[in-house]
Amino acid sequence: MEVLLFGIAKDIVGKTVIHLDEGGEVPASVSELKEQLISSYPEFAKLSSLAIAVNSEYATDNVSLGKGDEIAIIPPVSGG
Amino acid sequence: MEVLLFGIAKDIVGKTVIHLDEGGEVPASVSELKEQLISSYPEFAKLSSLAIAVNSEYATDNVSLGKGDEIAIIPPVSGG
Amino acid sequence: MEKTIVEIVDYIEPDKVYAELSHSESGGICVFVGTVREFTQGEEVVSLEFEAYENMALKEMKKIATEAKAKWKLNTVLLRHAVGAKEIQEPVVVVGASAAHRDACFKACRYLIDTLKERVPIWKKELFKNKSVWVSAHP
Amino acid sequence: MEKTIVEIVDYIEPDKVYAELSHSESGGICVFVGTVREFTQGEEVVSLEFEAYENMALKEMKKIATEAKAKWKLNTVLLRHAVGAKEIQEPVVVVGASAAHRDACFKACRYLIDTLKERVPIWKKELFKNKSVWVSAHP
Repeated sequence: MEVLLFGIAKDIVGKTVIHLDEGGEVPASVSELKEQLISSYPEFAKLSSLAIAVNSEYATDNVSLGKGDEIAIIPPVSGG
Repeated sequence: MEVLLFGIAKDIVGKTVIHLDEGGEVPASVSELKEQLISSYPEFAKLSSLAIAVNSEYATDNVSLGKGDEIAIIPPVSGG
Repeated sequence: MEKTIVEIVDYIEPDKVYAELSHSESGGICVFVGTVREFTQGEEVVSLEFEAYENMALKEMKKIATEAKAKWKLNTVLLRHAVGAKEIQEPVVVVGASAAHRDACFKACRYLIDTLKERVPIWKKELFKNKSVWVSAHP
Repeated sequence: MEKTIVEIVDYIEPDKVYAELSHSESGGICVFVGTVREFTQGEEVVSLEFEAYENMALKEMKKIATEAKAKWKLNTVLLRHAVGAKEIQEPVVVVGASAAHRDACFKACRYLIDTLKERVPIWKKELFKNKSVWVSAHP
């Protein structure tokens, strides 16, 4: 399971993609993914907000994650 | 004393300037000018508004008119 | 350095406005362009004709720019109106402002066009197929 | 005929926007251009860098255009954001709308930029002389 990283999320993790299945537990939902991220990278807890996109749509905490999904971490946006 | 005419005022009077001193009474104030206009051209009374500019500034009814003033009739504006 | 542009012209060129309003200390530029619309209350407008009391119109436009700069912190302000015959879809007026923050430039831009329409001595004649009308002249 | 333009580009060209938004049934066009400002809270910004999650950003921009068209009667709607490195005074975003009446195009234009800033996954990094900051990342 790949998770795309943008903006400060990329700096926190130090890469542009996380491969979650490489020897780790695969999160079943958005909330599990967030917990896992914060436990691996505590810096995520310090952001103004932390959103997850599933298949390029904002996803609420209860959304389940599947193998084929395009998952992305959306740190606070600042376009415009 | 010349009075400049624009927009519908020009159509009502049929010219672009009125020469008020040619054999007529010269109005001493904006309100006198308005009365004189409406009595000579009753169509002015039917407009949504009738303003007078003295030296290219909107003038209230009590403003006096002098010989050297640039006077203009300002029918309802509709720029933009 | 603050800049104010106030003009009456024969033709509006909307494409030059961005460069005129651009400013290094501005984060936002808001521009409004008024154009000739094809339908007015169901009747087909063939063309428009604008007439200005130019001296006074320029004076009022400068006052409006000054008022806007007193109300909001603006870096650039522009009011430009066209006169003469205009066809459908042609631009007839452009106003705009730039400011550090977008709220100021939006509010200023709206103020510029609303106040211009209220006060600036410019008159619009709508030409229909069988008649012509000075807009807003009668209640 | 109604038109919607949604794009992510390397460079914004504000001068082409008027032709894109112009519409025979529109009486007004409102455009907002966001540019790189020289001073941010007293510190000197050297340049900016914008990054987008492009798929999702385009999807969100389309949704925002659709929402605006549901809220107001619009003839044309445009949202365009730039990515990559930007210098001071460079345009980074342009949004705009045209409508029969000015109230709709002003309100729509404001909605487009406000909502874009809230929701569209684009990130801005401010580069100062001695540091760089992802804008809004931290409280």
